[in-house]
Amino acid sequence: MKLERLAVLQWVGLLVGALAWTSVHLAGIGISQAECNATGAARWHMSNPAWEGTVLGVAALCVVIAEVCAVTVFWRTRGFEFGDGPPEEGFEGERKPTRIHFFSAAAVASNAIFFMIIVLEIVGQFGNIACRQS
Amino acid sequence: MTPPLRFRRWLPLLGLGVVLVLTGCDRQQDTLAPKSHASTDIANLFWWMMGVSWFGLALVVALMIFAWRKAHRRPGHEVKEGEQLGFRVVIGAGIVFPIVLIAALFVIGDIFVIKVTQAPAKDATRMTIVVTGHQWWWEVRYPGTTAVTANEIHIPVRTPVRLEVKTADVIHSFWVPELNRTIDAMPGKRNAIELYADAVGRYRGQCDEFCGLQHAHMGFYVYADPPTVFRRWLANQEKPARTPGGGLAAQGKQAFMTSSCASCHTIRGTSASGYVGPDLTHVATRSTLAALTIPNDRRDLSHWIVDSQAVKPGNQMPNMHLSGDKVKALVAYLEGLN
Amino acid sequence: MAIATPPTPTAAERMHLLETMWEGRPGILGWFTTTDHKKIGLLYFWTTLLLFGAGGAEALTMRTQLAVPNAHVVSPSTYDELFSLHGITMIFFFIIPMTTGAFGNYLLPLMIGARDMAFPRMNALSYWIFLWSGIFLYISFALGVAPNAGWFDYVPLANGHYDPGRNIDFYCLAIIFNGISSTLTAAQFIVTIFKSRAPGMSFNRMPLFCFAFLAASAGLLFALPLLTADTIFLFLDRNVGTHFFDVASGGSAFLWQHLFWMFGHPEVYILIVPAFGIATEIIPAFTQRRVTAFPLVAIAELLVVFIGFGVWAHHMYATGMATITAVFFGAATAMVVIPSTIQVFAWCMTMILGTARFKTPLLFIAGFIFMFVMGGLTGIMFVAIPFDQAVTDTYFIIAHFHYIIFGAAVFPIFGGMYYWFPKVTGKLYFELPGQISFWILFVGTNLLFFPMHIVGLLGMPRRQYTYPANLGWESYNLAETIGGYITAAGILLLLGNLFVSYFRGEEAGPDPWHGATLEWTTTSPPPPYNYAVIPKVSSAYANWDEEDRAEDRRKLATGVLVLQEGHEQVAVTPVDGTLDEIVEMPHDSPWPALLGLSLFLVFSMLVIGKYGVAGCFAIGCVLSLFGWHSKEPQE
Amino acid sequence: MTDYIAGGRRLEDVPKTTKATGVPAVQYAVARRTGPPAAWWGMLMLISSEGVLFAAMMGTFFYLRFNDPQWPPKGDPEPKFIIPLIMVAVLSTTSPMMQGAWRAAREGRLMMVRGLLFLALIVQSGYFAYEVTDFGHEIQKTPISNDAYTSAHYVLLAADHAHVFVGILFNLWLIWKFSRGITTYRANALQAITLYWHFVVLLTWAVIGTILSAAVG
Repeated sequence: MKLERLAVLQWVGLLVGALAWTSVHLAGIGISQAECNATGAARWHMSNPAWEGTVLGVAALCVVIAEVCAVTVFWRTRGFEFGDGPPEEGFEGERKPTRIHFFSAAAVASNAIFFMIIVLEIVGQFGNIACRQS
Repeated sequence: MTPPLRFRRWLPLLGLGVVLVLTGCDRQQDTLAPKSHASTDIANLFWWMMGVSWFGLALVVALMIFAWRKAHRRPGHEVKEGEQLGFRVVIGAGIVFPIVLIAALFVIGDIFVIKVTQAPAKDATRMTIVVTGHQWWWEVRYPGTTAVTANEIHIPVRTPVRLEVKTADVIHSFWVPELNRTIDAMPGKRNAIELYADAVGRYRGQCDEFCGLQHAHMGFYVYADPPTVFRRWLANQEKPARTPGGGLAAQGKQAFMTSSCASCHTIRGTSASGYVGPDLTHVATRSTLAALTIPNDRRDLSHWIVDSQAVKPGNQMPNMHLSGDKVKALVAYLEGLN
Repeated sequence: MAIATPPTPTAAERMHLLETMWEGRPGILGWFTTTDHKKIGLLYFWTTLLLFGAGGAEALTMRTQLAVPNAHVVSPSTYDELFSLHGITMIFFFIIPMTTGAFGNYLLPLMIGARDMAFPRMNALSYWIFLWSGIFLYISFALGVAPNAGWFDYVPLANGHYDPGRNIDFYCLAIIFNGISSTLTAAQFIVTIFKSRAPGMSFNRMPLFCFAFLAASAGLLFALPLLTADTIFLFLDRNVGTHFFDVASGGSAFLWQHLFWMFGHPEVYILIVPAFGIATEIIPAFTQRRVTAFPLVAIAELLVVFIGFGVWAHHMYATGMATITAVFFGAATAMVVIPSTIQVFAWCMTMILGTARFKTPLLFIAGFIFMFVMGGLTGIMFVAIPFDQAVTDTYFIIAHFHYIIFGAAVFPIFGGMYYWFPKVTGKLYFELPGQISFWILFVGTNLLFFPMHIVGLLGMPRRQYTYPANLGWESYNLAETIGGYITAAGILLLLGNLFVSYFRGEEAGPDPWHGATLEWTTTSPPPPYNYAVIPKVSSAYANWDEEDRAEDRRKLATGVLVLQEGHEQVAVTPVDGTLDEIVEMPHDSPWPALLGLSLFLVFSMLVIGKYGVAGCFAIGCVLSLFGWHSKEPQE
Repeated sequence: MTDYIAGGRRLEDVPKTTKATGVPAVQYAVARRTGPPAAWWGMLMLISSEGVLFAAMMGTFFYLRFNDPQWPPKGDPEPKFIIPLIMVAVLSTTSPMMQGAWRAAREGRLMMVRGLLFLALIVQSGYFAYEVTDFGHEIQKTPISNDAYTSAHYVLLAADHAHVFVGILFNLWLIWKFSRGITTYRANALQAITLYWHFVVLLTWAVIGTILSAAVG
């Protein structure tokens, strides 16, 4: 795969998962607030589980995609230093994909965490009684 | 969750001070001396979490001690040596292991235990009590009856009670550690928890959210009575105040109704119907005054009437400059209100 | 790079040119007009140290009051002011300015091989604003109207009806005022890290210290506006008659708490992440080994702040929100732990794989790891919402976050003071007193904070000015107070040691620890221009790359990248650190100090309600901004 | 001894940007640099911080709406539709003007820069003048202290207008600077302030959208 494409995939892996979690976190909180709030419920009549299930599912999917990108890039750039290593051969002049390798490794870890958060959010959503005061 | 008795025996050894928590003498607000199923679950949850936590701490300390010993055994190393081992440990012990443990904790705590501690369903209990936080005392009402009291809540033992909490001014927080978790009294909202006591007795509670100058003096008692005793108590609380036969107490009533007392306090069955201070209809049945600040006896009561600001600085009751015999009369009257 | 002995006469010539180009105005006045990040860092250091003293004195007074039941050391109202000021001071006026302001300012440009921050004059401005905001806050204390509703200032307690004095107005304005300074610093750091790194220092070759400060700055940049909005609302509610938090008119008391904790929780991570950065510098230096699992540690430092933005409502579990709302925060709270576990094990493994020399700085880091794990484990307990609801607002919470904020944030600051003392002063500190000061502090803090767990579980609520004798709290509180005084003694010994070392310590030389990063390649203290040659960087541990350092010396001889023709610095591309342009840096300027002063006047007029006068001073601010920008760097 | 710098760039290819004064030098320097200058990044940081501030205020608007059965509450007028939208549309035209000014500066067409900046300043000042007077009228009819709705409404508007005002000050300063020739320093400032104006226009759309949302649903 070309270096440019790897670079793009690396950013996808690093950013998309984070973005997906951020959006679903805020959206999910907003939905539960809207539904479990007298006024909100009266205005929107939306079924909390349906909405929460959808947004959380979509977000989980995005995180998985990001993770796949990250793993691919990590695998394609294996054998390179992360950059904390000693100066590389021919470092002057042409550049080696150490940065891509570094960020893809980071992305593999971070997406795993984001995925776990979303899983727990799904469990918490459907393991509890909707709109019961905690 | 099952109460792990083994833990109670050997976990304290890991935490020096924690021993004292268990062998307590006069601990009236001990979260870990549960007297209801809700607080029992919370306490057990804590014991398990603490046990695992000590192991985590021990592991990290062991690693550091090992590093220190190793450096002494064979100093010097090749800079990138053991990088793979480092990565493996970080991924295993730093990512996989904690994720599993904490996910399990999340499921236990926020799926199962929370079912017990969250608000009871509207129709789950036969009885409801409404508690209103004031700066700095608690107003207690029994919906469906005329009973109103302050700072001393009576409930029937081994009977789930729905307790609804609201506030008349700032945010307060209702908390009886031995019976259940904390619940805030939020403006414009009515929160609820279940109040349940395994055993007959007196349980101490306190305002848990900073609510101003006298946040420190906003305690209350929950009395779990046998059902018959409770019913008798409630029936008595419903009655209007008894009118004194005469003598000093009658003068006291006179003084109460004519002075500014009546504009702040309610005494059912009289013209006094203020809402600033506690309802005094049956004040003599309470064991304490000023939200557990002082005992309810003649000396403290008269001291309170004469100079409440010295007892509880900043409280809402002004010092009204009454003559000595007027105070005597008031005390005699109030002591008769049982 | 042995600056002390220039390789050739021409090199000496060049260094002399740089000297004349970069050294600011001498004397006292020089401190008011300086734009040198090192001088500004020192200004920050001394100011925050002073405020640390104030916050500590407040804490000791409270501990004295609580030593025995029903004590009358201070009045209830004074006590409320004390715990409010203690929180505000330690968070906004000690830890943030000490880490970002002092450590960040002094070290960050050195570590990335820059000659100064990206916006030197703005850097000076953030210091002056910070100084004046501190004065502003303590004026309120002198006038007896210090904030008295806690640093969290929950409404309605903080609104005009229940708190009619000027106290909370001082709170709002001091927070906003101080927030301007922190926001400028944060933007400053991010841009400096993006643009001013030495050529070749691509992101994956950047020291972990810089990742930490990048994370903290990003956190500040995005968290502070939430608090600013919140305090603006509160100020308007109190002074203009709006109803943001007034339930009767459609406002909400939850709104304050949500906005406050949306800021407040990232804040906690903003406080400790720089400490992580300091730890990731000290550990390599004293184990002579690169931090293991480099990319994981780097991303962990960023992730902890990022996920930290999603956990705010776990401070509000007792307010009775819907369970299905609470679990969102429970889930995030559960997983925000993982970045920290990654780092803890990376630190420990680095110590094991390297050769750990437990000198004072590393001792403090070991203590930090212990305290951090301690506080972290109690933090994990709050994943279980029912348990959190049971101990919230008790001393258990105080124990938890003091283990984090004192143990995990302040211990590394102390360790860093020892570690960089030779670099800043050129002298070595005394080792034995240093180690003694650590052990005193370690014992003291644990004696101070561990019993708080127990009294918390015994049902002692926070923020009460006294407590009754019959609840079994006395012995623990007494122990805590004793621990408090021991801690104070330890801090005094630490400062005394450094003070004496400054005069009596032996010469340190440029690199006493064989440290990992660039700052150890230049003299101690560094020259005004930091580096005679813009250093070459091909790894995150530049000082250990002998070839590169040798090449720097050759460059100095041949004059490549010395940039002695002007007041110049390089600028690179943000991600890969390719040399992009050579920019002129601005010279000393009196305007930042003046602007800070006029802002102070604006805020002091606002707090007494003289909005017209405040407007006039605001015009003054605009004028000083015009004056500021009338002189361009190249002129 | 190599004169290559990391990334394979020769040292003599690297422009000394902020040293450059006068049209040809600035043109050369700016053309030679690959990324935006620090000034642009700094502005990006500050506006993203401001963005969060406004997100908080709009979030407040909707959060309060959750708690209010009727929105806007009784006694408060529905927000006006047509004129605000027209005004925002007008303000939006200054965004391309600023962009054009920055392009002209890059190409060294100094008169063009001054002209566009001046034009933009006129439009912006017009917008600001109208909005401020309108704000004054509204707040006299329905005071800010009516209820939570009016509070959120007016604070949001005021904050937006304040940002327009700051932008106007920026442009005044730019015009003053560019009237005395061009330097890279000024070009950088122009680039950053152009970004600021794009942000303000977006912001104004978002604010008006939030305020008009009270009229629907």
